[in-house]
Amino acid sequence: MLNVDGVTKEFGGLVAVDNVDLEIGDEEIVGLIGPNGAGKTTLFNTITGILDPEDGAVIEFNGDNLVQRETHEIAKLGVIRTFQIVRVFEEMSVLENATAGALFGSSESLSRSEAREKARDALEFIGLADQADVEAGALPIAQQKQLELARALAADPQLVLLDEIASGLTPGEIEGLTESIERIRDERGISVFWIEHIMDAIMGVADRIVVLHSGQKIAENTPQEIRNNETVIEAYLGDSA
Amino acid sequence: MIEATDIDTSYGGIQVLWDLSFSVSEEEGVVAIVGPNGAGKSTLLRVLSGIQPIDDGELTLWGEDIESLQPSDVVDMGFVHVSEERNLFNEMTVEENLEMGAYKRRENMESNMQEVYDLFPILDERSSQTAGSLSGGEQQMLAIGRGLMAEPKILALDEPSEGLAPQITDRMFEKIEAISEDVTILLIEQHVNKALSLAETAYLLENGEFVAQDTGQGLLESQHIEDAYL
Amino acid sequence: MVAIDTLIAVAVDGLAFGVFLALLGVGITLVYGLGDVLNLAIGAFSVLAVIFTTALIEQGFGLVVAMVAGLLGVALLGLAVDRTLLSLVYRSEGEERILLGIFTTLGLTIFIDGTMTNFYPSRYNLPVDTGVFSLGGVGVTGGSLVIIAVGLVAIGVVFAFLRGTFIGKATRTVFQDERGARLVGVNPRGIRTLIFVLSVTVAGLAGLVFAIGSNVSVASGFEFTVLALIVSIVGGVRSLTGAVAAGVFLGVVNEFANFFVGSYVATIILFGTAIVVLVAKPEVIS
Amino acid sequence: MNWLPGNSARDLTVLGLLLVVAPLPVLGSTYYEGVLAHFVIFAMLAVALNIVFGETDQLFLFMGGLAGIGAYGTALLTDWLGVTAWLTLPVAALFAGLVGLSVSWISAKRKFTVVLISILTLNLQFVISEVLVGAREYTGGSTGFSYQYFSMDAIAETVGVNETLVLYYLMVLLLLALLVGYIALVHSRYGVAFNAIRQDELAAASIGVDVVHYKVFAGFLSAFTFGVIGAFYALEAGYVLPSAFSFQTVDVLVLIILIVGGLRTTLGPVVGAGIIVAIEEMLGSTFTNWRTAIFGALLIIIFLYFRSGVIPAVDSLRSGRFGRRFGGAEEEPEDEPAD
Amino acid sequence: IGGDDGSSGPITIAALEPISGPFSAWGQVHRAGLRFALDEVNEDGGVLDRDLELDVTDTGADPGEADSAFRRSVEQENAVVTTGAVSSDVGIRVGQTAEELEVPHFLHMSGADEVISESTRHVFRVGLLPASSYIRAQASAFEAADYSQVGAIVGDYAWGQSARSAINEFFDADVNVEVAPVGADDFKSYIRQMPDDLEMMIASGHPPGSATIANQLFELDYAPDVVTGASTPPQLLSNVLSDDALNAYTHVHQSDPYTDAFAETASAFADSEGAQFNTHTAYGYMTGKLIAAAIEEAGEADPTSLADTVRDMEFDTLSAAPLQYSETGELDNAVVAYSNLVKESPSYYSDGNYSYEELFRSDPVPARQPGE
Ligand SMILES: Nc1ncnc2c1ncn2[C@@H]1O[C@H](COP(=O)(O)OP(=O)(O)OP(=O)(O)O)[C@@H](O)[C@H]1O
Ligand SMILES: Nc1ncnc2c1ncn2[C@@H]1O[C@H](COP(=O)(O)OP(=O)(O)OP(=O)(O)O)[C@@H](O)[C@H]1O
Ligand SMILES: [Mg+2]
Ligand SMILES: [Mg+2]
Repeated sequence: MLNVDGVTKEFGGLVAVDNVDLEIGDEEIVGLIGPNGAGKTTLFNTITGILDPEDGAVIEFNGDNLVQRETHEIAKLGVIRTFQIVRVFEEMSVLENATAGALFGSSESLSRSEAREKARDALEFIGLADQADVEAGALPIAQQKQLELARALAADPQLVLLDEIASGLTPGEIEGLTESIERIRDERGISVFWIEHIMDAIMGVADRIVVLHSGQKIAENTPQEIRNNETVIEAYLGDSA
Repeated sequence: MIEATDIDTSYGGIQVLWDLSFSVSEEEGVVAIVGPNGAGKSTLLRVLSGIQPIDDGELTLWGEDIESLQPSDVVDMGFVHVSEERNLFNEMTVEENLEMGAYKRRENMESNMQEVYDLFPILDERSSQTAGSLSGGEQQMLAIGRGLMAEPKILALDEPSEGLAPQITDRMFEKIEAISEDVTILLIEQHVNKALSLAETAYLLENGEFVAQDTGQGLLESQHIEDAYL
Repeated sequence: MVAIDTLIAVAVDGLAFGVFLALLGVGITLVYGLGDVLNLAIGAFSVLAVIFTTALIEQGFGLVVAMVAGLLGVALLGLAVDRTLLSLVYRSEGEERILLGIFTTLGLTIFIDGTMTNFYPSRYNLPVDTGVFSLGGVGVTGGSLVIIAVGLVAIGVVFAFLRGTFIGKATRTVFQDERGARLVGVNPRGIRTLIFVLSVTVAGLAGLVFAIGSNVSVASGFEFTVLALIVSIVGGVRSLTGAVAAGVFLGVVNEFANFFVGSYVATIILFGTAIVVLVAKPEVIS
Repeated sequence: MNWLPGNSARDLTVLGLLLVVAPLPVLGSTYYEGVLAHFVIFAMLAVALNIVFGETDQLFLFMGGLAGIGAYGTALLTDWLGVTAWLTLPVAALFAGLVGLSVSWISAKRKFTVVLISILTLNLQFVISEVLVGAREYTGGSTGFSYQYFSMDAIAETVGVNETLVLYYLMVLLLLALLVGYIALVHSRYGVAFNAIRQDELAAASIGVDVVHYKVFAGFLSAFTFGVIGAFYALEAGYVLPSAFSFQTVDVLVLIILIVGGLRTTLGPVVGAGIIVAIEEMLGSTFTNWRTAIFGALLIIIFLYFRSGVIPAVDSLRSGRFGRRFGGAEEEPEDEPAD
Repeated sequence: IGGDDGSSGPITIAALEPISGPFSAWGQVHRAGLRFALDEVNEDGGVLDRDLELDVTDTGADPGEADSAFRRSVEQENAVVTTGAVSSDVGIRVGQTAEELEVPHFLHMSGADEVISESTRHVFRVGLLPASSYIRAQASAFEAADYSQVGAIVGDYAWGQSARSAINEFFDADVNVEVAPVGADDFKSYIRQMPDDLEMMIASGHPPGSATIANQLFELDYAPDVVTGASTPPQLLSNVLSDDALNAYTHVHQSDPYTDAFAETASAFADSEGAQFNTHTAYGYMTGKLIAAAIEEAGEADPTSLADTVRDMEFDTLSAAPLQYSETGELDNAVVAYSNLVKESPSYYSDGNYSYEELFRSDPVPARQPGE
């Protein structure tokens, strides 16, 4: 579904993403890990059109080339992301946040009441339904991150990109979140591309893990293999492997 | 030396801390505060650093009443707070951010900066990049580094591992352990196991009240933690 | 054909006007670039400096004493405004603070204009008799040379303070993250006051140098503010070096345009340059 | 009008009735009829500003200029083409709209902040003013010319009232239409998009909101409206001259009206215009010398203490909530240390 | 429309003064003179046993403001007569309003020719001749000097444009005329277009800028014999002009500060107001007295008969020649005087810092015939 080929992104002299290739198939959860500053968020930004990659990059989604497309067009094609530093619409209620996702995300044009239905459905799915009328800015940060996920789901995506959605959660909460993410794949057939530093969260559910280091892809494999990969241990996991 | 007695605080009329009493002094090693999301942990730190006013109760730092102090005095006295929001100076470079960390302690600025760079080598690489363009984890490192620049006697770290890669997290905890010989570390962490195993003293905060206090190890093995986290 | 002498003389006058613009630009950029207050009353402070100075000269004070005292008066007024109005503005944050700053200073400038017209309805200038100087055979106006000298020294002092001193550097922290500033031990309120007073003093000096070559009335205040805004945009809105460069550049452009194509076109060129710069190089601006 | 949401149908009906009977006490005084028309015109300008600034955070400070384009454009086209002003007005307004559209497009593409847009448009305002003064051959320069277009004497004679009154009722109709349009707009998907963009552009784009499109749309719509109103503004004054379309005469006032009335409220612009026009009237005839100073002082007080606007204040009184701010969210007073 | 209810209450005069804005230096003194004149009249028992009352509005020299203030005063305050225009732009606009409402307006300044047209019946000049007559008087006054290097800077508004046509018409020399915006405060680039051996500079076409023009001429090393001013209040000139400029600058006035009547009024004014009564205060004063006399003469406070009466009156006041009017309201046989300002106090006000030294005065200038 997503095919990334030769993506590079430079900031001045710094090569933040260095000639990365990867692919994400249908109904797949792919983890993206790597040291701080490895270029993970930057890669997300190039995929979603927030940053333009350097020349020669190919980012194809179901046959459409995403390079040079605007962020909102990419969203309409079915690629929706969440942010490392949360970006909910703080002054809207939780339900309105999700409704906005449904109204603008899906390619079909919904009436406002249809959109609201869809939004409720997504909140239900993530477990935020009882907070529907709360102002989004008043939620604790961790819940705001989950609201971003619900908003993304309401937009009817085929692929969601999650950036450190589990950070700040307690171990118990992480468990709930990973369950939801598996259900997103299994029940809704949506693929997930997920950046996370909390190994307990990501290792259990990812079908595959991609590792970035200094902008380059240094490994790609199943979680078990990655855990034992010497290079990855040295560059990233350290003793906690 | 910080002593809080029966303090209350609230945001826009909604009370968050309830009659909290608490004290921490120099050379106490690591003091951990754990608790679920929204319990009021960060709020407690804001109160201690004078950023969040108290509605009621008494709070003294090294014998002086908080009412008579500015946040800048608090830093001068030796209590330094690395906030959860990081509060970096986004348009200043990494190096300038660190320099500003030394606003109240300029004598050893150069060597302190070198120590920070040794702890987080990537900051050295990025030293002339603006803080706002750093990656999430790099920003977290910078926030911690800036706190260290102030030569604290008591250093409050609010979720310092958030966004850090596992290896860096490990390194940071090692550093915490090392400096806790001289500096009291007030530590808030979601990595509960890690935090409690380092802590000499630990508190469990729920809904703005301490529900348990023990040694780190003691709390780790207690039923409370079992209930709250697992 | 225009004589080369005339062109040089025009260039010197342009530079002088440019230094005036640069001072205005520095004044407005200081509070906006370092604070979030776009001080729309900045021009009113320039005019007040001239009026204070003229009033003192009428009382029999010497020119220099009167100028210094005039600036001091403006600084004190700036202090009062900072402690009262701006304290209220600073209670809010972010975008709201920016808007509140705009509106409050707009009200302030209307208030100052409305009040001062009653007492000082005339036009005012400073009696600096400088005549014409010969500069390598070219006659240039002495007033312009005085303006250039005074202005450059003042700008130099401001820069030395901001770049060369720790406190100067620390001013930036407050405006980027106020809470962050407090967490490292900076007292934001003091810094804000310092910068505001500094900015209105610089603006006051701009008024004084302007009044050496021309004259001002209460109504000039708003024009000055607009000029300050233009300079600050062309210079990059938050950059002091930019403001100085832009001021000098626009001053020279304006003087030549004035000379060759007349005032309307010159004014349009002035505003047009600002627009073109805004549209063409936005990355520098924020 | 039952398709209008909530109480707005009732509110508009009440407002309409009030505006219809408003001239009765001053019937026959062309001065006060003029003041009323002036009030309605400024209310409309504030509604237009509410769309572009209130809804999408683009602070247009060349409202005077855009209105001037509408007024002068209509006059010049009418003179050149020799057709009725009713035909040239849409053309002139369209031109104003396109100017607004370009500004919004550039600002959106370049991701300008509020302050940048306001400075950009302020510059444009001065360019327009300068052109109006400088192009004396066409515009009559600073002296201006008398504005005798859209003659309504036919209607006035048939109904048996004076022209000012006819103009007033026409303006009232236009105002009500604008308000209906505004309500419909903010309750459509456009309203949701505006909200999303205002709160977080990047997040909005990432869920599929075409930020540039919506901003440009708002910019065009408002600028077009300013153009239309500009022509009627000139008609009401009976005369055009550049100073009538200057920043100080139009933009300052409209901005104040909107803030005083309440940003992003339907009735705010009308209430704000009422308050400000009334203050001006009172000051104009009582405190001649101190009028400007008092006006300035009032502004400061209003901005600092009533910045949420009258309508939001009344609403929160009704619902028992206090302390709302500009954006309508709960106030979080950043406690300032007393130093 | 408008006017008086015939009661015995005070009679209202609307003063539409530019108390703020580019002409504020004018508005402030005109108003003071006007007010003083009315105080005198009222102390003497008023007119027709009624007091005269002022309804002052600050127009900021804005035509729109002036127009609406005019209407308000007439409709709401029952003003029977109006005065105050200084800027020609304002004069043109209130002139139209005066005709529409049929309530007379007395111009303090507003000398653009277009202010008065053939059909004008309710507008009267007081302090300033129309530009064409004014420049014509100037041309004849300096004819003898036979200057060949003459320059002019005119303001880009109605008065300046009128002045410009008149300069081209009445000056023999080839005058280099530059047009500058009304709000301009720097004229160096215009001055540099002038010949080096400039003998005469006509700054009359740019009232707000005339003093600056004079200063900057000398600053740029020009040394004209004479810089003709516009009708600019002397208190402004004495503040602003440098010493060189003061010597060359001619203050132009239609009030006559050299008469006993002037000195007498000026000392009374000094006693009651503690300020110097000058040539411009006099315009306000003359207007007030003229209006009072006309109401007295008309026997009723009615706008139309007031206008009719003024047209037929000859009124001797502080002006260099008695005020008398043509059918359209142009001054007839007015005399324009030219003085230097000197920095010493006048006999009637010891705290003052300027007085006048007459250079010469024109012959009586016949009324301009509009449309010519
Ligand atoms: N706008 C920018 N200008 C300059 N450098 C940048 C910019 N944005 C990112 N960088 C740099 O690019 C590198 C990659 O950043 P990125 O945010 O992609 O890292 P990341 O892998 O997401 O890290 P983390 O896990 O810490 O979030 C970092 O070193 C960062 O400093
Ligand atoms: N600025 C604020 N305005 C209003 N409410 C706030 C504010 N900051 C925090 N709160 C509320 O106060 C409570 C305590 O928040 P606090 O941030 O102290 O919790 P915490 O224990 O640090 O949680 P976390 O683990 O999520 O960081 C929460 O309910 C939170 O929503
Ligand atoms: Mg990242
Ligand atoms: Mg917290």
